[in-house]
This record gives sequence, C-alpha cells and structure tokens, in this order.
Amino acid sequence: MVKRVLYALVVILLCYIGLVTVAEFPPYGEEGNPVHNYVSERYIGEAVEDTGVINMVTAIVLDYRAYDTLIETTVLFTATIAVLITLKTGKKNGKEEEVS
Amino acid sequence: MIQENLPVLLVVTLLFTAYLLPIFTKRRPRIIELLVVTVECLILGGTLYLAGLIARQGRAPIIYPAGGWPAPWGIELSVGSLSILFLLMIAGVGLPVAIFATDGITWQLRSRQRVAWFFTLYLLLAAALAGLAVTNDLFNVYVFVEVATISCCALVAAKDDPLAIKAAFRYLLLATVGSGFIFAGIGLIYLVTGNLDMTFAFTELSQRAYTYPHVVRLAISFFVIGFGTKAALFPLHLWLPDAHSAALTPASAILSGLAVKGYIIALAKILYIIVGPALLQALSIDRILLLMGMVAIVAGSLLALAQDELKRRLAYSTVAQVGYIFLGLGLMNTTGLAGALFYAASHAIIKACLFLAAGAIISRTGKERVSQMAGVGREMPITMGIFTICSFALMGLPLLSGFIGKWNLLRGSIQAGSFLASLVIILGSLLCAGYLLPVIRTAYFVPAGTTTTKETSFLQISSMLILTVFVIVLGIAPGPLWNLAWQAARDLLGG
Amino acid sequence: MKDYILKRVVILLLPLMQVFGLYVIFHGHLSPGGGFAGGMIVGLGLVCYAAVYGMEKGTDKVPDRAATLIESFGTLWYGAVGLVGVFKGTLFLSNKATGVPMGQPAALLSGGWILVITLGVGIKVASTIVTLFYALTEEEES
Amino acid sequence: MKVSLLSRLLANYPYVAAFILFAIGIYGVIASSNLLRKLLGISIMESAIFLMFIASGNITGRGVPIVDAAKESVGYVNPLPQALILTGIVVGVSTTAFALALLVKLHKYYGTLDARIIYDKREADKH
Repeated sequence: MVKRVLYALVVILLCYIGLVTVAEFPPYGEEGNPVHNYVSERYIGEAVEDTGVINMVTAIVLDYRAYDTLIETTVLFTATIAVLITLKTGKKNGKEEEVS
Repeated sequence: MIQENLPVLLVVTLLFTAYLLPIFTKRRPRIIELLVVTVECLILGGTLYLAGLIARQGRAPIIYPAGGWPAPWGIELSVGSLSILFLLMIAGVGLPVAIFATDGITWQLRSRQRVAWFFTLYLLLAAALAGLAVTNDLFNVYVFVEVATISCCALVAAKDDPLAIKAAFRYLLLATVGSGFIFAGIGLIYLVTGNLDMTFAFTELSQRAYTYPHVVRLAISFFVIGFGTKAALFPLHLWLPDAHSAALTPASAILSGLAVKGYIIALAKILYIIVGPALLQALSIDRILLLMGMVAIVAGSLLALAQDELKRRLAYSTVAQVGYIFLGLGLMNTTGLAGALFYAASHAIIKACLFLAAGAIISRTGKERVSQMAGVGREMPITMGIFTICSFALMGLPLLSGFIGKWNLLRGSIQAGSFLASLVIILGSLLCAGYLLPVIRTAYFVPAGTTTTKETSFLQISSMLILTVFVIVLGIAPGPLWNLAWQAARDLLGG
Repeated sequence: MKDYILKRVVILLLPLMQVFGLYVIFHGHLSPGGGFAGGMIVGLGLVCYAAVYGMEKGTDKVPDRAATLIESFGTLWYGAVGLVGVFKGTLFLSNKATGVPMGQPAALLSGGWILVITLGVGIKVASTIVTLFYALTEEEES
Repeated sequence: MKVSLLSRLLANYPYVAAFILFAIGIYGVIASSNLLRKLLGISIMESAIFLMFIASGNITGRGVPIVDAAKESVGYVNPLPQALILTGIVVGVSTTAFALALLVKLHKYYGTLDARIIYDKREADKH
C-alpha cells in the first residue's frame, strides 16, 4: 500500500513537471511555431520537384530520410531474428539438432 | 567510388553481412564464422583508412549527406575524431571477441541455425554502434539505439536458460522505457528547434534556449535518464548485473565492453553538439553529471566488493567504470574529457578481455565463485596471467592502458578545481584493487590439492592475447589514440 | 478449428485482403499507406489463413524457411537499391541523382526508386508478420 | 498568472493529453506486478510520445500533406513528424514482438507472469 502511494506520488510529480513544461510550449496549431521553418517549407514546396511523388510523407520516408527507413527495416529484421533465437531453441521433442 | 562513400559503407557492410547470415542456417557454422571475422577485419581496415584520410585533411570532420540531401533536409553523417575513436573501439574489440566466439559457440547454442542467428545479432549490434558513431542526426540516433537495444537483449536471451531469459526481459523492459525517454527528449528538442540535424539544432537552440528554458531542461533530463538507463548509470543500473552475468561469454564481453560505451558516446554527442558546453554550464548540467559519476564510482565499487560470483563482480565493476566516464563528461575541460574518452576505449578492451578470461575459466573449471578459485593459477596459467594483467590495468597501474585514462581524469579534475572528484577517482582505484586482487590472490596463492592443466583452446587464448597486447601497447605508447581522444574532446568542447 | 462459417469467410476474404494489400503497397506514393501498411495487410491475410485452417495448411502455403529467406531478401533488396547510387558515382540511397526515370507526378509509375523500395519493404514486412506468427504459435503448441 | 497558465494549458490540450498518457504509462510500468501489463504500460508511453510528435506538426485548418490541386489554397501541415512517427510505430511493434516472445518463454519456465514470483525467487533457480 505504501508502495502504491509512492508510485502515485512519482507519477503526479512527473505530471506536474510535464504540465509546467507544456505551458511553455509553442501554442498548438499555429503557423509561427519553430517547427514550421525552412525545413518543412522545403518538404512542402519542393517534394514533387525533388522526388517525383505527391505524397510528402512518402517522399520524406523513402527519399529525404531513406537511410532512417533502411535502419527501421533493420529494426524489424533484428526483432525477427531475436524472436527466432529466443523461441526456436532446437530442443523440440527432446531431440537436439546435430551440429558442426 | 568506395572512398567517398566510406562513412556509410562501414555501416552498410556490417548490415549487409547481417542480412546474409540467416540464409546460411543450414550450412556449416565455419562459413558464417569466417564471414564474420572477414567483415570485422574489413571494418578495421576501413576505419584505419578513414583515420588517415581525416589526419591528412587537417582533422576536419568528413561530412556525408546520405541520399544526397544536404543537412537540414536529409540525414547527415559526420566522421570526426570522436567517430574514429569509437569505430576503432568497435573494430578493435569486435574482432577478437568474434574470434573467441568462433570456438565453442556451436556447442553452447546447440544448433546450426542458432549460431547463424547469434552472429547476425552480433553484427547488427556492431552495425548499430558504428551507426551511432558516425551519425549527426537526432532521429537517426534513436533508430540506431533501438537496433542496439533489441540486439543486446537478444544476445542475452540467446543463452536459453531461465536466468538468462529473466535477465533479458528485465533488460528489455528498462531499456525500452529508456528509449521512450530518449524519444520524448528528441520530440522536445524538435518542438523548440524544428530541426533534427545536430548542427542545425545547436544553432536554433542557442537562439531559443532562453525562450523555452523548461523545455530544454526537461529534454536534457530525459536524455540523461534514457541514456543513463541504457548505459547503467548508478541508480538506473538494475538490469546490468543480471544481464551481463547471465549472457554467453562473448555476448557479455561485447555488451560490457562496447554496447554500454555506444550509448555514452551518443549522449556525449547530444549534450555537447546540440546543447553546447556554454548552455550545459549555464543550466549546471555538468555538476549533475559530475555528481552522478562520483556516486556511481563509489556505489558500483562497493556493490562489486560484495559479490562472490566472478561474472557478477565484473558486471558491477562496469557500473563503477561507467561512473568514471560520466565524471569525465561533467568536468568540462579538455584534459578531463579526453581522459574520459580514452578511458572509455581502454575500459572497452580491458573489460572485454576480463569477461573472456572469466568465461574461459568458468567453462573449463566450472568454478563460478571467487571463493572457489583456488588452484586456477596452476590449472590455466595463460588465461589467469591475462586476467591478472587486465586486472592491473583496470586498477590503473602505470604502463598499462587504464592508467593513462585515470591519470588524465585526475589531472582534469584538479584543473576543474573539484578535489572531491580527485579523491573519488583515487578511492575508486583503491576499491577496484579491493575487489580484483582477492581473485588473483585466491587463484595463485591459496593451496588447492592436486591440479591438472585445463588450459583453454588456442583460438580463445590468441583472441585474449590480442586484447592484452592492445592493453600493454596503449599503456606504453598511448600517443596516437591519446591524440585522437584529445582532438575529439577539443571538437566537442568547441575549442 | 472446425468452424464452417469462419473457413468460408476467410477463403472469400483472403483474395480481397491480398489484392488490397498489394494496392496499398503500390499506391504508397500517391495516397496514405506504403510498404509497411501494405505488407502488414498481406501478412495478416496469410496469418488469418493459417489461424483458421491450422498450422499445417498454413505452412503448406508459406513454408517456414521460405518466410525467413524472403525476409533476408527484402532487406537486401532495399540495401541493394541504396548501393545503386554508390555504383553510379552518386551517394548511397540517392534517387533522382542516379538518373532513374522519375515519371510523371501523380502517375502510378513515378518517384524513381521509391516504388522499387516500397515493394521490397512490403515483401519484407509481410514475411516478418508470418515468421513472427509461426514462431509464437509453434512455441505455444509444443 | 494562474489564469494565463490555465489558458495556455487549455490551448495546448494535445500536449497535456500526451503528458498525462506518458505518466499513466510510467505508472503502469512501475506499479503493476504482471509483466504483460508492464509491457502495455510501455505501449501507452510510446503512444503518448507519438501524440506529442504528431500534434507538433499540425497547423489548424490545413490539409493532409498530399499534393492536390483542389486543396492548394488551404496549404498543408508539416509532413516531417508524420514521417518520423511512421518509423516510430514500426520500432514500437518490433520491441513489443520481441518482448512477447520473451514472455512466452518466461511463462514456459516459471509458469506465471507475476513479477513478484519470478524475480523474488532469485536463489531458488540458481541450482
């Protein structure tokens, strides 16, 4: 019980810190925010010219930041190999696979 | 063609080999092992070539825009002294550990396909660390950190026993919470700067930091918590002892030696390149890092003293040594920071070698505890000799690589005027002697009935010998690596 | 599972799911979607089939080993497209600069390598979902 | 001061929601003893971050970032956060898949998913 109260206190503290920070955030949904700068302008204005696709999100994912997406595919690949090495232990039916 | 693409090819070669390995699940493991060792050699060669290239062009970093899009729009790779230092660590430690792993891993993993998957994960981890070393983009850091996290946990889980699975799950849980914090930190930085490229984010942040002071503080604390969890900074180290002691020997060597450093290098990049030394001092982040480092050194060493299991003792020792590196990050002068970077490199080599030696001892003699070690000095003379040299290096005895790092950390702390830090550095070394000397004493001087030689195989000994040679050479002639660390520290501090 | 209705519904829906998945993969550059979403739909179609008709029939259609191989192949495909840039003398993963025909914007065949990469990613994600499903179910059954 | 703080919080309601979700996720991770629930806590945490990212890219009144002659006058929202979250979601899926595999294995070895039972009996399984 004491533990639960402690956890709740931690969470409330986290919420408080978060809310104080949120109050300082640039206002939601406005054009003048720092996020909407030269970077996004180029994506919006010249994606068709640069990459030849009309979906800007695809243009970013597969062209401007294609390297990230390669690594993202690698994350998925890593997870698959991780699942396989965890689950397929070669001990099925008490028999062990022959090695070397 | 190869030369101008070398920064990205280092990462891509490792990734490509990793993609290829699962195809060979039905073949003999020898093919896979040969492939892994060849690739590690290639990486070492490529890194050395790149180091020469940078030295020739006056140590200016090589900028490589991946996909041909320049910095704020595309992903930019930047290879400077820090990247070279870390790439050398990856290749220099990764190659001997791979050689060690080729011997006996098939027997431990029980099936061919699991060997293929183990080495796939090994290469993926190396690729992720290499990616972290060269990247200059915030979101790219996050994606690579995820690859590293999942492959680290999977390397722990590869040893299929209840303890290892339990440790791997706890590791994954805490590391994923850490990634969440890192991701949130990236979000906050993006929110106030609108950039993901580190250099551009720094320019924007230095203009806006005083408009959004709370956001910047929260972002930095998120980064420190997130990377601190992954790098086992003291109060967040809970996963490390279980995970590193339960894993297979090559896996614990690579996790303790390299993986932990990768996260620290990423944190150093984020703190020094994006936030910048001036802002760090203005927000007194440096003091916090210094304090956390000191606490980690003392607490980690004391916890290590209390362990009887050899691998757990070494794992807790990693917690203490990570404290040294964080302490160096908080000193804010070139000597201290260079000392920390050099110490990171030498600790990677020493700890990898210690884990390999401990693993060899445990698998040959079955003695897991320090109190049972009597007679090991005669049973396995070469392995125990290597263990002794590396222990001395970790304590910081002169003429061995650990000394150079610790000595410069000490000098840096005196320069920074923090005498408490100097005291803690010396105390840490003494405690280190306190928890490593009993191992050596028991192994050599406690009498144990009749003993037979149980020395480990040639391949394993030679891989450990390579690491020991690195330790001694770096201790006697630290010149080139020290220059690299010095230059990296100067780049980070912007002087 | 021996449910008659479930089996009929799945056999009716399966082709539709596959075609829709392929549609999402190939229209990733024109509308929301792309390799990840489309590959997920294709993969889930196969998972549906294996879940309803049993693992034997499922592994008959997509063998375990084939799924793993396709997965390596998908990631290699992506990387190989990246290397085209290196061999053409431009940078890794370059698109327009490698001189690939870019097509008319808003046409199906546009965007140069983007469509090629999307296809590779789609295949890879589909096989990943199938592999994960097989691995988790096999463990459950044994 | 108080009023302006509240009004700013109300204006930034998506971020407020994101931080509350983040805190709920953290609570789930630290407070629940069931390992599966801990995993769900992490998922909630990740969703919170996705929400924060996506909200940062929005501009009220603008359209989806797909070029369309009919919507040219309205303008488009910032596409970058959406692209990043696409990556983030896949990363989240990968972690969850691996964690589930570990849970299956843990359940096989220990017969339970209760953290207190699994982690407290340290010495018991050290044979």
